[in-house]
This record gives sequence, structure tokens and C-alpha cells, in this order.
Amino acid sequence: MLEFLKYLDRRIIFIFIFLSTAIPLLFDIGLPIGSTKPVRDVYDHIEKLPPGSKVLVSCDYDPGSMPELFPMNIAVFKHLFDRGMKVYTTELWPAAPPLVENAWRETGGAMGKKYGTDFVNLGFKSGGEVVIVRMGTSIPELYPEDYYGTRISKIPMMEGIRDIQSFDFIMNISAGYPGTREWVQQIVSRYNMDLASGCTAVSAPEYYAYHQSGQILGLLGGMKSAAEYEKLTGIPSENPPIKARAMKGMDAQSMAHLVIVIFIIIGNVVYFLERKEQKDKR
Amino acid sequence: MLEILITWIAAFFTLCIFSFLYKDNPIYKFAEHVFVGVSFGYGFVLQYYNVFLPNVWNRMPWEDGGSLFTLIPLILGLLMLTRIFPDIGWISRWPLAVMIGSYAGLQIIGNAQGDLIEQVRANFLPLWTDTFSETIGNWFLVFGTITTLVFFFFSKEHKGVIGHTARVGIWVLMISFGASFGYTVMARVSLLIGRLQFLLEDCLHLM
Amino acid sequence: MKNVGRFRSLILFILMTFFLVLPPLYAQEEEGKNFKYEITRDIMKSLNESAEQGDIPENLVVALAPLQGKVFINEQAFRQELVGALGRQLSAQYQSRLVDMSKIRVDWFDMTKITIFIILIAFCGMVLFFSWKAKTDPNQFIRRIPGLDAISEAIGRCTEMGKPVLYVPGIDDMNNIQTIASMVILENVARVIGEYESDLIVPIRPPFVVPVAEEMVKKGYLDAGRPDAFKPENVRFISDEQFAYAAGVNGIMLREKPAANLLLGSFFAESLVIAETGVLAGAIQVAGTANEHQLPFFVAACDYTLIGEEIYAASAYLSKDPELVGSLKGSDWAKVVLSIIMLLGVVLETFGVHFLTEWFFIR
Amino acid sequence: MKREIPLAITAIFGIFMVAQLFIPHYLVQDISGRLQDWAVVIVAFAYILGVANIIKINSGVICRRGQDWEYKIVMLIALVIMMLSGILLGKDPDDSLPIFDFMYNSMYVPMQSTMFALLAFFIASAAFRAFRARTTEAILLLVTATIVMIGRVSLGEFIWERLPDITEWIMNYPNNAGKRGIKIGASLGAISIGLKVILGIEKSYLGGD
Repeated sequence: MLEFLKYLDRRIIFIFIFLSTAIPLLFDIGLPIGSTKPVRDVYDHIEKLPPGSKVLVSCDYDPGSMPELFPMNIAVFKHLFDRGMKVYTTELWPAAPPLVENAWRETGGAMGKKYGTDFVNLGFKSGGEVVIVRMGTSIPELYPEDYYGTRISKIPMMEGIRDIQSFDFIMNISAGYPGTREWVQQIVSRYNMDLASGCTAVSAPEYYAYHQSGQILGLLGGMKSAAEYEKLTGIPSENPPIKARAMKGMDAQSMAHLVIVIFIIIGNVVYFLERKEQKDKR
Repeated sequence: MLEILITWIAAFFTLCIFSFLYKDNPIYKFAEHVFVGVSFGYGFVLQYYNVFLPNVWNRMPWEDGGSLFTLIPLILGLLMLTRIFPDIGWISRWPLAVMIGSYAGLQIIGNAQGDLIEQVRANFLPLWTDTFSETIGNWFLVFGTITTLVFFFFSKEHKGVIGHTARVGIWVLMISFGASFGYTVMARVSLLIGRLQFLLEDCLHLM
Repeated sequence: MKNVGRFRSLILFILMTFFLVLPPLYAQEEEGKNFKYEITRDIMKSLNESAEQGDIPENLVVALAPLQGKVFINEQAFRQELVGALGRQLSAQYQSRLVDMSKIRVDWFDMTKITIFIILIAFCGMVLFFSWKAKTDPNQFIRRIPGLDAISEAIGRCTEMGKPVLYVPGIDDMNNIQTIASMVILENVARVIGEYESDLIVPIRPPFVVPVAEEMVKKGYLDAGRPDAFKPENVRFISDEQFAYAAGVNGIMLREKPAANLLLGSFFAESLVIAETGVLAGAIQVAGTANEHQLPFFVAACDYTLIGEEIYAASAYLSKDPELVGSLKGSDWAKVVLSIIMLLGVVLETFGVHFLTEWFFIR
Repeated sequence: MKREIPLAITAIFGIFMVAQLFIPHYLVQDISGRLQDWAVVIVAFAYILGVANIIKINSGVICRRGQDWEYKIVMLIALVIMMLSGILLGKDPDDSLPIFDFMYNSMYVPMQSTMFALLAFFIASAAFRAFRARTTEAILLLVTATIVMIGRVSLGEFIWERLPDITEWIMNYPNNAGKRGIKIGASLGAISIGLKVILGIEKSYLGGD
């Protein structure tokens, strides 16, 4: 038995992981979803902004982290459009713009908002930090056209947008580099802007340090936070029809974690038994 | 109709990639190579429409609102392509120098203002507060950070007081790595959930 | 030495040309921009503060708000617009004040950034001072870094077993400072390997790193006195795609069975895949990265891990170059100073004194 | 020429990037803004270089009939279709590119997501194999990881309602202490290397000659 566990084929572990995520997805368990402070901080801040505020949402992610960040993107868009904000988006990752388009169609588009007066997608620019710093000095120079190639002078809501300080709030949805860390380093301290971050769970522990120091005023970390935010913003909703993607996955998330913890325990039991065996031999 | 086709092709490729879990196989290799091709082609098109057209081509001197200075990055950019030819590859160091210089400069100011000063300032915390958990937490934060910094001392041997402090520093680091590990597990599981949701809900309509 | 002097003067010359020629050229093109007046967010903030203290009437601030972000080409236009927006004549006192405040962009130094400036200058000064001092005293002490000692041990083992060493320099391009650090380590590793006579395989993701890595390996072998040992086919471009690259590295680990894997540089999600395959292949693994989120996997799966700043220290440690070790000493002193400042700040905060916190508050 | 000019360019760009933080004068701001515009374009060309490189290397493999050359043909076909359909068919929001969008949605999105999803399996097997309580350090890592994994999901709330608060405390204090230490240390390291790069002391990135 010990030998079997010691050289356990990893495919057996794979099967357990697969079952522990697939079964809860098919059968609803309904574990509770609370809300944590960093998530409420984001929500409260957007609630406090006056309607018509200019909000920049920088969507720096790609399909690789879509399950975590796309629900966040949808929930944030819905919240902002519900509150009547003007939403501007930029992307620092090449694969992001089509995802942002989808999120816009599902939220603002379905809610009857208009492209050009309520929402504009400025598109992708390569360069990470350089792009962020350039936004600090001039947006029309860096983004002469929007994602569709329309001159920004022809877009009504671009009037009066000069640089990053023309925005009242920045929401960054970040899957890694370039992302929240670069926004914090180049924009927050320098221009004293309000920034909140929605990030993958991988980078969340790092950004907690930014939240504690007040450099970001709220943090959505991973799918769990996305689920919390969905709950706060009233998703799933009928009108417009928006699915609750993150909330639905929460039971599966719990079960998979449980299975991984059990495997860690088994691994350690095997380790200790083995060590005892070796000691006995000596 | 198109939607259904997209869903089923997507499902096919999803399964191709998942087949790697059993072992490396031709189907996986096929999908992987298609992916690399598609992703680079996609990136190229995006750079063309989002950077090259608006920031270079439409700002050439002969365009409305263009300037002669736009020729400089165009030339430097083209010089970068000399990398493909080994004999004149050294010219590509010029544009490379632009990248390295810019990023080195930005990293200096970014690290100084965003990480160094702000993070030191954030540790100016009172060691006595109204709530017990916050007081304990502040002690943890202040002394944990300092012990970690001691661990990063390189010009003193880790012996005696410094050695003990550095050891505590390692413990603090390990706790924070534990937190990172827990969160990373969460992230990866979420990604799997996303894929299974796609297969079970969008393809098979089981959910 | 003559060479060095020539190249410095050339740099100076180019810098001077740049400073002297470009601005006038530029100014000509952008004529009219020199008299820019605008109401920035900062001005609105300071106006608000003045209004709160009763320095200026509050309705003035309210009336000015719509003008925020507008740029005026000269002072007269600015005044006219102001008067128009307010719908009444401003008293001369307020007018001059507003115009003054709008001219912030012609300052030669931004006083709000003084904290960053002082700290940056102090730190850079320290680094340069200690590395300069180290030239006169080459015996610089640097503490033992177990992970780096393990590298030569691992290379020795590879030689005994007749197996190659695998060096993975992360997946980021040259513009990441960690990759630059990794290249310097690579040179030293190549030198040690040259002495031991084993093979070194370097798989690479970004195309730009390939020539640099080749050069580093060549130089390392040359220093070890065995320039003939360099095999160009061992510095390999694998793939530009993250996971295709990881798969390629895994393939090398399983097929060519290196006895030592050195994973030093900037790693992301592939770290787990690579490190776990290394465990399966049974190699000694030394890893290091400053990407905090990937450290847990290296700590768990590798025999030795360089954490954060240790990877920057590694080049100094391996080369024992007094100048580099000296600059490490500079950053150690910075840590001491910062720790003391931190404790001071904590004591002051505990007793409710906030001036230090305010000075450090750079926003 | 081969080394001096790149060093001078590095110095100019580096100095302007630092200077634009401290000098608000329009001259410095406008010049550094322009330099940033250039850098954005050059980074884009670096990407094109990547594509050119892929074509060069893989066509070499195909000509030589090297390892997996059949797959390389597939890769190049996918690359060319994607590029041509994107650029030749143009980009119009009303009549969105059929082939380009189709390939993005049916290939790029599922395959990239699935590649990352594989990590869920690998992380479980890595946890089973590598996370052993060998030392005090390993125990600390393991215990924290377990608490966070359970406490941060709904299961934790279900087991004990205070568990999420404890997890949040761990994230906010002990976790931040370690992260902050690394951040401060690593930022010092990065600044000092950045300084050496700009001053031309560290020039290994240029390679030889």
C-alpha cells in the first residue's frame, strides 16, 4: 500500500481532481458566499462616485485567465453602467480587446447604452510600463484612434480627455505583467489617482500589500471575489440577461480544494511512514 | 449556426489539449502547433491595427497632423528586423537599447515611488491600537518586514543575533509563500472550472 | 583604458548633441505650445483647499470646475475664457493668482517629488560610493548563499556522471532586469562548467536573448581557458509561446537527462511544470526568481531557492568582482537605514506624531 | 560603433525616463513623451520580429525535414491564414472579420484557456509530491497554505464562520510582512541594476564585439 501511494501515478490524482470539479458543477450544493472587505471596498467606492464620472477600465488579461477575470469584467461593467458612469477601456494585453467587446455587448450594449457616449474602447498598445507612463502625459498622442480606427476627435465622450488625470477612477483588471503592479508604480503614487484592482488569485497575495498601504483602494482577487462581486451587483440578472459565471463555480472550487488538501495530507502521511520505516531499518 | 460551429470546434480543441493529461500524443501536438500559429498571427494583426496604423502610418509626415519625427521609430523598428540576418544583426542593438534604456529608467522610478517609499511608509504603524487583532497584526507586520530585510543582508555573515533574526525572517517568508500557494491553487482550479463549465454547459447543455 | 576614455567622450558628445539639437528642432515644430495654460486636477485641488480656508470664494471654484483639463494657448485667451465662464469680472487679485497657478509646467523641479528625489539620490550615491570604495580594497566580504554554493557542487556531480547541466534563464525578454541578472550568472556558470568540462544546455524563449546568452557562454568558456568547448547548438531557441517553451524544456529534461537544473530568471505559470518535471527526472535543482508568486513552487520542488533580491546578488557572489560586491554593500546599508527609519516611524506613530509619515507620503 | 551608440541610446532614454518624473517643464515632458511614443512603436516591432523569427526557424525545420516537421507546416498554415484574414479582409465593426474572429473564438480562446487549466492538475500532483513537512519552514508553508485554501472558499465559511476572518487576517498581516520585505529588497536590487544599465557599467546585454 505504502509503495503504491509513494509511486502513485499522477493520472489517478488527475481523475480525482476532474471528478471533484465536475460533479459539483452538475449538482448544486449551495455553499454560502459571503463578502470580504477588499471586495466591499471596490463596491463602496464605485457606489460613492457621482453618476457621469469618467472611469477608465484597463483590461489587461487574455483568455488564459478568463474564468477568473471575465466574470469580474462583466460585474464591474454592469455596476458602472448601472450607476450611469462613462466607461473608457484600454488593453495592455493583445488578446484582451475581443473579450472586452464581448463584455460590453453583454452589459452596456444590452442595457441600451451607446458606443461613443457611454463607452469607448481605446484598444491595445504594446509596451507595458511605457504605455502607462505615456497615458500620464497625453492620451490623444498615444491613442489617436480607438479600437475601430475612428479618430478620437470624432468620439463625443473623448472631449476633455487629456491625460490620465482626466479620469475620476481607474479600475484595473490584471492577469499579471503588465498589470496592477505597473499601474501602482507608475500612476498611483505619481498622480495620486484612485485605483482598484481585479486580479487573478495568483497575484492577489502580492497586491494585498498595496491594499494595506492604501495604494489601491480595493481588491478583487480571483474567482471567489468575482463571485462576491457578482452577488453585490445583482448578478445573475434577467434584464439584461447576464449569467452568474463565478458564483456557479464556487461549490466546485471548494470541493477541489478539499481534494487537494486531502492529497497533501496523504502525501505527508506516506512521507512520515516512510521515514519511520527507514529509521526502523537502521 | 456559426455559434454552434464555433462551440464544437472549440470543444474539439479543448479535448485535444486535455489529452495531454494522459500523455504527450500527436493530437495534442497538432493542437499545440495550431495554437502557436494562431496566437502569433493574431498578435501580428493586433499590432498592425492598434499600433502600426494609428501610431506610425497615419502619422507619417504626409498625413494630416503627421510629423517628420514619426520616421525615427519606424526606422529604428525596421532596424530591429536586422536580427534575422546574422551578418548585420548587431544593428538591432540600437532599437534594443531603446527598449532597455526606457525600461531601466521606468523601473527605477517605478520601484522607488511605488514599492520602496510607499511600502516603507505603510509600515509606520502604531504598536498600540483599539482592537487586539490589529495590534498583534501591526507587530507582525513591522517586525516581520524588518526580519525579512535582515535575511536579505549580504555583507554580514548570518551568525548570532543577525542569524537568529534572519531565521525568523525565513519563517515569515514561508508563511507568505504558503498564502501565495493557497491562492495559486485557487486560481488554477478556477481555470479548470471555467473549461468544464464550457464543456458541460455550452456544449452538452447539462447544467 | 584608452578605449574606455574614448567611448565615454563619445557618449558625452552624443548626449550633448541630443540636448542641444533636438530641443530647438522640436520647439520649432511645436511653436505656440510654449505658452500653455491649463487648469489641472492639482490646481482644482489646491483651489478647493484655498476655498475651504476662505482664501477665495467658494462659488469661484464651482464655476471653474467645467474648465478643468482645458488647454489655452496663451495668457490672454485663458483670462478671457475665465471671465466668460464666470460671467463677471474677477478681481485682479484672483486673476493673477489663477494664472500663476496654471503655469506649473514651466518649473524645472517638481517640489512634490522631493522625497523620492532625496531617497533615490541617497541610495544611488551609496551604491556608487561603495562600489568605488571596493576598488581600493578588493577583499570584500559577502555572506554564504547556500543555493549558489550548491551550483558548483551540482556541476561537479554532472561531470562525474557525464551528464549535461541545464540552465533556464526565465521566459522574459532582455528588458526585464531579472533576465539581465540571469545573463550575468550564466557567464559565471559557464566559467565553472568550462573548468569542470561538462556540457551546458541553455533553452531560450525570447529571440533577443539568444545572441546575448551565446555571448555569455562563450565568454565564460574563454575565461576558463577552453574556448573550444563552446557548442553553438547548445544555446537553443525553443519557442516564443509560453507553454510550448515549457514543453520543450521538459523534453530536454526527460530526454537528455541533465543532472543539474538551474532555473534562474523571471518565471511565470510554467515554473510549476518545469520544476515538477525536474523532480521526476531526479536532477539537483537550484532555482531563483524575484517573481514572488512563483516562489512557493520553487521552494517546494527545488533543492535550493534564491528568493527575490538574492538573484540580483548572485552575480556579485559568483564573480567575486569587488565592484559588484561593493554595490551590494551599498544596498545593505540602505536596508539598515530604511529599517531604522521604519522603527522611528513606528515609535512616532505609536505616540501620535505624524510628521515623518507625512514626509513619506508622496502622493 | 557597435557598442558606443547603443550605450548612448540607453543612457538618453534612461535619463529622460527618470527626469520626466522630477522635471515638469514642458520641454522635458514633451521630449520624454515623444521618446515614449517611439518606445511603444519599437516594442511592437519586437513582436513582428518574433513572428519573422518563427517563420524563419520553422521553415528551416521543414526544409531539413527535422523533428516534427509535419506539425510545423500546420503551424505556419495557421499563422498565415490568421495574418492574411486579419489584414487583407480589413477591419470593420459592423461586418466583423468572419475568418479572423472565427479562429480567435474557436481556437485561440479554448486552447489558451485549456493550457492554463492543465495547471490545476499539475498543481495537485505537485502538491502531493513536493509539499512534505521536512523542516520547520516547510511546515509553516504547508499549514498556511492549507488554512488559506480552505478559509478562502465557501467551504471554510461552512465549516466555521470565523475562518474567513482568520484567513483575511493572515493575508493582511503575516503575508504582507513577507511580501513587503521582498518588495523592498527587490526594489533596491532593481534600482541598483537599472542605475548600472543607464550609466553603462552593466553592458552584458549588448553581447560581444
